[in-house]
Amino acid sequence: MENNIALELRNITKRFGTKVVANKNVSLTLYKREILSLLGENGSGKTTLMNMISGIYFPDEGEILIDGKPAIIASPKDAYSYKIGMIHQHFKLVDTFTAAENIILGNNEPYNLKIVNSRVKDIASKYGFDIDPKKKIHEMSVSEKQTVEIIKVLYRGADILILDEPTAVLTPQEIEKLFTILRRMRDDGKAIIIITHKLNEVMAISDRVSVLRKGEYVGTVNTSETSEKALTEMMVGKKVDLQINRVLIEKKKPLLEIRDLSVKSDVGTNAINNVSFYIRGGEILGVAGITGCGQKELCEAIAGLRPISSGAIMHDGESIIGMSTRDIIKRGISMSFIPEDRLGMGLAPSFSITDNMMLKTYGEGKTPFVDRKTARTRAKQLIEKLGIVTPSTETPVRRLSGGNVQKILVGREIESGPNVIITAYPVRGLDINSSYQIYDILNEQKQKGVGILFVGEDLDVMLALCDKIMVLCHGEVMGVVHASKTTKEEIGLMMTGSLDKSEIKEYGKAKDSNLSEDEWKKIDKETEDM
Amino acid sequence: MKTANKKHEPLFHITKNDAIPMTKAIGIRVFAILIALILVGILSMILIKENPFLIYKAMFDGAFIDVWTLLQNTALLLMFGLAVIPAFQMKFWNLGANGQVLVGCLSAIACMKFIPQKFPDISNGLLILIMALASILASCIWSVIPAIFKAYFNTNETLFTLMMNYIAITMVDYFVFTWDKTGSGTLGIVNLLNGKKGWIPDISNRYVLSIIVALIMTVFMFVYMKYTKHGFEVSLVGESVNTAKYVGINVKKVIIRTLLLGGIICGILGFLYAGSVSHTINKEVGGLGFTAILVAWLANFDSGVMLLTSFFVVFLDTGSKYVSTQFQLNSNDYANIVVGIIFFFVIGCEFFIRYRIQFNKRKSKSIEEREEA
Amino acid sequence: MFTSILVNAIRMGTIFLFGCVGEIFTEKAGHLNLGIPGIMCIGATGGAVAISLFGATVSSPVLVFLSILFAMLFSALAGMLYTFLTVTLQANQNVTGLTLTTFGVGFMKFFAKRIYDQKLFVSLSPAFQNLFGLKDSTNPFVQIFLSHGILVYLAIIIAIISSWFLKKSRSGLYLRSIGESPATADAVGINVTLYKYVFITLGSAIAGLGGLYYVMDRSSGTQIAEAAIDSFGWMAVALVIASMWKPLLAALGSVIFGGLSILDAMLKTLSLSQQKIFAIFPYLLTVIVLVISSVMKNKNAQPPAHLGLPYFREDR
Amino acid sequence: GTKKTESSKSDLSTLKVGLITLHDDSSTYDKNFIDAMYRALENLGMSKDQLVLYTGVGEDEACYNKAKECVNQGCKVVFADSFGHEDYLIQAAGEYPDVQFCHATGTKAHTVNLDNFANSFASIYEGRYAAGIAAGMKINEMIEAGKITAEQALMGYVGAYTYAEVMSGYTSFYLGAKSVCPTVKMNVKFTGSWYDYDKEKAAAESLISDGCVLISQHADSYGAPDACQAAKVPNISYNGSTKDVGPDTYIVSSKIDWTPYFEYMINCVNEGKAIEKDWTGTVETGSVKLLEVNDAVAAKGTQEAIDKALADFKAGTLKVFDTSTFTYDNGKTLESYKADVDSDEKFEKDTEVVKDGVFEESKYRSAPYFDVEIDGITLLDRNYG
Ligand SMILES: Nc1ncnc2c1ncn2[C@@H]1O[C@H](COP(=O)(O)OP(=O)(O)OP(=O)(O)O)[C@@H](O)[C@H]1O
Ligand SMILES: Nc1ncnc2c1ncn2[C@@H]1O[C@H](COP(=O)(O)OP(=O)(O)OP(=O)(O)O)[C@@H](O)[C@H]1O
Ligand SMILES: [Mg+2]
Ligand SMILES: [Mg+2]
Repeated sequence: MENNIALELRNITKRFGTKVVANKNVSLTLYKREILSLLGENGSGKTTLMNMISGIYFPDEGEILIDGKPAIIASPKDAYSYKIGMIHQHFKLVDTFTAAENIILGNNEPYNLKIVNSRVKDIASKYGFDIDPKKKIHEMSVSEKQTVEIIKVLYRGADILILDEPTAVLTPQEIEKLFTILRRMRDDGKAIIIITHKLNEVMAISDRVSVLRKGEYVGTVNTSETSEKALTEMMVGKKVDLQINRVLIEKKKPLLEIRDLSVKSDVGTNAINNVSFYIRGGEILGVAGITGCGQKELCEAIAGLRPISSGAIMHDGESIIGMSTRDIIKRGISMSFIPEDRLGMGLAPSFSITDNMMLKTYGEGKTPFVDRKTARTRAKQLIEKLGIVTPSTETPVRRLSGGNVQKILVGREIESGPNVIITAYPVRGLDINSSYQIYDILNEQKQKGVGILFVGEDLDVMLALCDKIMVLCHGEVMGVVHASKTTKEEIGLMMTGSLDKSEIKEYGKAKDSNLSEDEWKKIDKETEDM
Repeated sequence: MKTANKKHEPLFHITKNDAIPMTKAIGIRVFAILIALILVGILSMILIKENPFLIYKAMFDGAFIDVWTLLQNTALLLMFGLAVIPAFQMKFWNLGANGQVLVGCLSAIACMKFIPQKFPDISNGLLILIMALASILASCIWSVIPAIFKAYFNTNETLFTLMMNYIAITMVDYFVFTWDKTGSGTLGIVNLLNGKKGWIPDISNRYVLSIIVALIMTVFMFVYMKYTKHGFEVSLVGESVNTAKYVGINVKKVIIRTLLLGGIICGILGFLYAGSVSHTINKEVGGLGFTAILVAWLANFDSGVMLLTSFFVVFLDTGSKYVSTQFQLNSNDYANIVVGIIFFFVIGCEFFIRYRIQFNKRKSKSIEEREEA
Repeated sequence: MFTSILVNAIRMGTIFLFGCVGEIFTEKAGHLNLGIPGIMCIGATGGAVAISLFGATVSSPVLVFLSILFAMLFSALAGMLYTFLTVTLQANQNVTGLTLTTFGVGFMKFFAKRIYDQKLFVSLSPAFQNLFGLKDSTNPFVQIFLSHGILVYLAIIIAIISSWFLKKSRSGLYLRSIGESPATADAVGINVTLYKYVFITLGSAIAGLGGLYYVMDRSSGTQIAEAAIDSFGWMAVALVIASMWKPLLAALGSVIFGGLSILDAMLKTLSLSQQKIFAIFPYLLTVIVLVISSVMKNKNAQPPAHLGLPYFREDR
Repeated sequence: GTKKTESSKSDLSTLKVGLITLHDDSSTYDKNFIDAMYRALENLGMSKDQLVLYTGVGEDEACYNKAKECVNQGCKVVFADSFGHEDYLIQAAGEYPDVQFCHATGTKAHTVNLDNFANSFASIYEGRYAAGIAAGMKINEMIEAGKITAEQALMGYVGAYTYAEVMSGYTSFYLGAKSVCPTVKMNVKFTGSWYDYDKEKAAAESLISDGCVLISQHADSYGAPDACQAAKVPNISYNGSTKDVGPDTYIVSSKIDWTPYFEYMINCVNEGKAIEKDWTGTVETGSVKLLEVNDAVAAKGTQEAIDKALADFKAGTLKVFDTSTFTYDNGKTLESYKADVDSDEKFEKDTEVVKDGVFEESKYRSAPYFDVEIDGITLLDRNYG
């Protein structure tokens, strides 16, 4: 049995500064030919632990054994020499290089791209990847980049593979493909650790599950002998209720009405094409679609961050086109977009929680000075309300774990008292408990009469949470369906463009629009002239 | 695995320190300066063959021979630092303060020299006002050009502002050369024999004005950066451009506005050089831009702390120049070496404030034991 | 006349070329080394030390070799100091670089003055100036291509090798990856710190040769303590931008920069004030290249993405 | 150095002297002053500690501040060496009437009316003339040897600025050469800076490539001598021997020795005597010197010819700017010339300086004011363009 163990961690402790203990006495075993899922709430120290295996951090205490022998991993180079490869939450790729150049980086084999290309093709066909080695990274989609990351590790012949939240940025189809590949790799004899917050994925892919809680090791179970509920309890340490209760409230007038909107993407193609829809107060309108179908551009256009090429955006009966982001915020439209790179938009990483609280409100008040006192109080309230794990209100958010960072962002947006919330992937990277907290908050807002646009990834969640779901495909609306009257399968078909409901029924114009038919016509004309 | 046995545990590893007590941080810096001073002492002893304490004493005496000049030079350096602080906070590496001050001074001098020739009856007050405006305008142009390109095209500002310095220097060379009809390549004191037109009246003596202006600016900048909405925006843009855009900040505007602020300070400084400090211009006027960067960085972009760092640097420079003449080294190079060495230590010691070295003792033992077993 | 201008431009340009290629290496490693002007001064001092130590005793080829060695050694040490401060001690690059320049200028003037023996230096300079012994030929081709000293050819050879290295070699690829994304390079097991040490030091050593070249070749051993080597250093930094981080373009650019810096003194038709305006051109040219490449978003003319930023593995 | 009276040695032992220089001793220009000062102190039996020396003082308020610091340290006399220091020294002189301020190459002492401010210079044009004779003789030798024809007798001159000091210098040099070689012509090229090795070298190379067979310069670097050595063209230097740089081309150099003035200045202050407002050193005072003649290059008899010229200057029988020896404007003789001696703002020509057929250089003030463009000299570029 002994030589069946690929990796063993013994009593690993890691501190950051004097206050944060990210891992405390963690012991873990990984067998060959298995997929181990690492589960834990946000900030429970999963990434930190993995980073010690891959040589990014060095443990303060404890030891790592590989093949039963003590190993010293002081740098990623050491990790590679032990045949450990890690795919990080944030991709580590050189943007200006091609895939092939990235793959041979650090490989210390002769610099011959021809050989690389053919070996990459071999690996790709063995595991079923799809990749062009000559393509530059900055021209690639997220999943392509991830493919490069995985091939990079395989190319070096890694025996131990660590993936930190690889699915967070992938579409369901892509996730399925990834899992197939991972299974093949396991069957090939490799040991794999995967971190994911989605319990269904844990159940689907892993052989065993290890759980961390607040930096400490809780235990390991065989996947086949556990359930999502049991895992959740293990993770959180108490019983939790995983139910989304869709509250139904009386319909209100449309708050946000969008008509014939077209928006260009960064590269100049049409990201959103002639889209019309509306959001009522007190409803959650879900937006489903595969990555790159235009959700990002749509959100940015509404928030005033991206110029539109044509169309109308009416808020409470007034056009907000051409308004500055600031004026749009003032009208009560809040946007929180959780990008793939979480800290990229919405927060200032080195700012304290307090300062991040006032990012959108610092301009309030007549004096030229900022009001930090109020912001501090608000920060305290938020920390308490959402159970954010942090040493103090003055801690830079950069120091917090991904999940906690996100709670601050979403929390701040909601706390600002908006009447329209545009939120994209608000639970991306959040643990199950936190995710449900967020859903609860959204429902709460909905009850207050706030209109919510919810761009999501998990169809099960959307079906439970949203009132209606608008499906986008290649920048066009495939239709708007009532969540209670549709199925996952139907939405899936619409997402890929196989089913187009918009042709069956006219959509996008509210019966009780804030604007009269004539006014719409006028707008239509104006936008045509644009 | 074979490699495993060959590897040794690293002796130590380095982690970030979140915050160490103020006193300890100051202690580390003082310690670094002391070591540097000892090194300087040893070096000087070899070169000058004198008791190092005599050298330190000479350094001290030399710096305080004329307190007013010492203070004025501190004030000038301080203002240079204030001019670059907001840009630096925004992570805009403005290496161009030299050039910005130079063009400001150049245009103020131009007004000072030529307006009274055209309009002999102009009142001094009006002339001074025009000079101030001209100087600020020129400096602003000089700082805003790289800012605009940075804002709209993300042009590398470090290199751009560096080049703008040299363009300014060559321009000064050109104008001094064409204005000076004696043909000797220097301008002399402008309007010395012409009723001192355009000279800002002294406050009690010729040094006080610039010192007062520097103090006012310091207070202003301290408050501006720490407590105002503008200051908040500057920091936010420096922190993350995307976030700034997302919260509705017009990033382009902030970049340009902040550099304009720097330009205004440089303009005032250039105006002070022209109207009060030098009354002339040459290529070297206000050549403190690079030193100011060091001073600002040492102060961690805090204008209050910069009062200290700029005084320290001026003190060192004046003192060591005095040492070199006192002991017949006959050159300024000694001062450059001294300042260089002390800076190296101060720069280096920041590491021990920001990071912590963690020794890995215990574990290595356990591994040895294991291998023996 | 044209030949004479071109010859002068090449000779003047060589000092920029050394500094520029040295700085390219540093910048490819992600470090903006504003200490290059100082390092060139320190290199000049190193060369001068070798000459005053061995000038009277060894034969000229050996001396040339020794002074090249010393110049590289001195400037490499200065480069290592910079690397130690900016890489190991994580100090700010701009601040460290500027300090190194202050220090280097002082160091050169102070020590060079003390070891300088004009007669000796001048009498040894021919060993540096005339590799093929064809200096006095009147044939323009020979004048332009074959009349220079060994360091001129060395500069060009270094530029060619560097270009190949950066574009075609494995280590060159690794080096570039560090300048683009050190975290990536680190994660794939490239020893980022080692690479930075090696290439910043190497770059500094190359730049230091510029100082030696100026002292022993361009100025025939007449200039050292009073030489404006630091201002050539700034031109070299400018040339890095103007040549878009490409050593071969730098070789071409160095001739242009060299030409611009002496053309005014050689042309007869310009008035003195027009000559003064001439001095602006190299800087203006650099700004224009900088602006155009950023406005056009020319992917091939951008600074390395991580230029000037610190890298600490545990940062996040 | 010439040993002066030893009488006042004891009195001098407490006197403090200030010296302010533009660069430090790595610049040949400033080194000339610093060395002369040390020599003067030695000659007067004073110690080095009695000197307060500030090097690297720019031509701006730094000069005033340093002058003030000299005073603070007890200096009774302060000397500054650069033209651009003058205004600031005058400011200081106004504020400290008890301290004497002296300045080299300045023009304002006779107009500002301050008892404690004085200018000084030397009749270096005489030295240049003598050096010019050496140049002319070398060219004659070339003509005789058939290397060039009399019509090809073209000299080149690298000047800093079109400034009276430079113009006076190259004209006297030219007149010296012409006095032995009547067909000689000269081209002058300016660099627009007092010190720029590369520009001076390039300028000299360009002159050589235009056919100049001998080069001289008034700029402070080794650029021109070095270019001459490389091209094997004879060279006449200024302010110091360049024999080490151009062993095969250096002929002779003229220079100003400031030691006599420093001794004079210190003695005056010590004895409480007034210092001459405009002191002009001469061959007589030992201020104008010609340095070693390089026999390997110079024409035969050069040393003798120089010695004779210097003796004639001493005796007053030889005048450099004798208007019968040159013409201007294609053949006109200079009968009357008004020079701008008081250097007013508008550069008005105020003083008649031609008397009895001689342009009286350095008579109305120590700094040169000869700025006539005479026939035979071509200025390739000039200030005003
Ligand atoms: N470089 C760092 N400096 C300081 N604190 C850190 C650092 N990295 C992690 N931490 C802290 O260590 C703890 C564990 O963080 P870690 O990123 O390992 O959590 P995680 O389990 O991966 O969480 P998530 O699911 O949100 O990604 C957190 O409290 C975090 O704030
Ligand atoms: N938010 C929306 N955005 C765009 N189209 C919508 C939206 N809601 C409903 N539709 C479309 O409007 C048409 C009318 O829909 P339906 O009557 O089924 O829903 P509803 O609940 O009555 O709509 P409403 O919320 O306007 O009352 C359908 O074609 C539907 O697809
Ligand atoms: Mg994590
Ligand atoms: Mg996570």
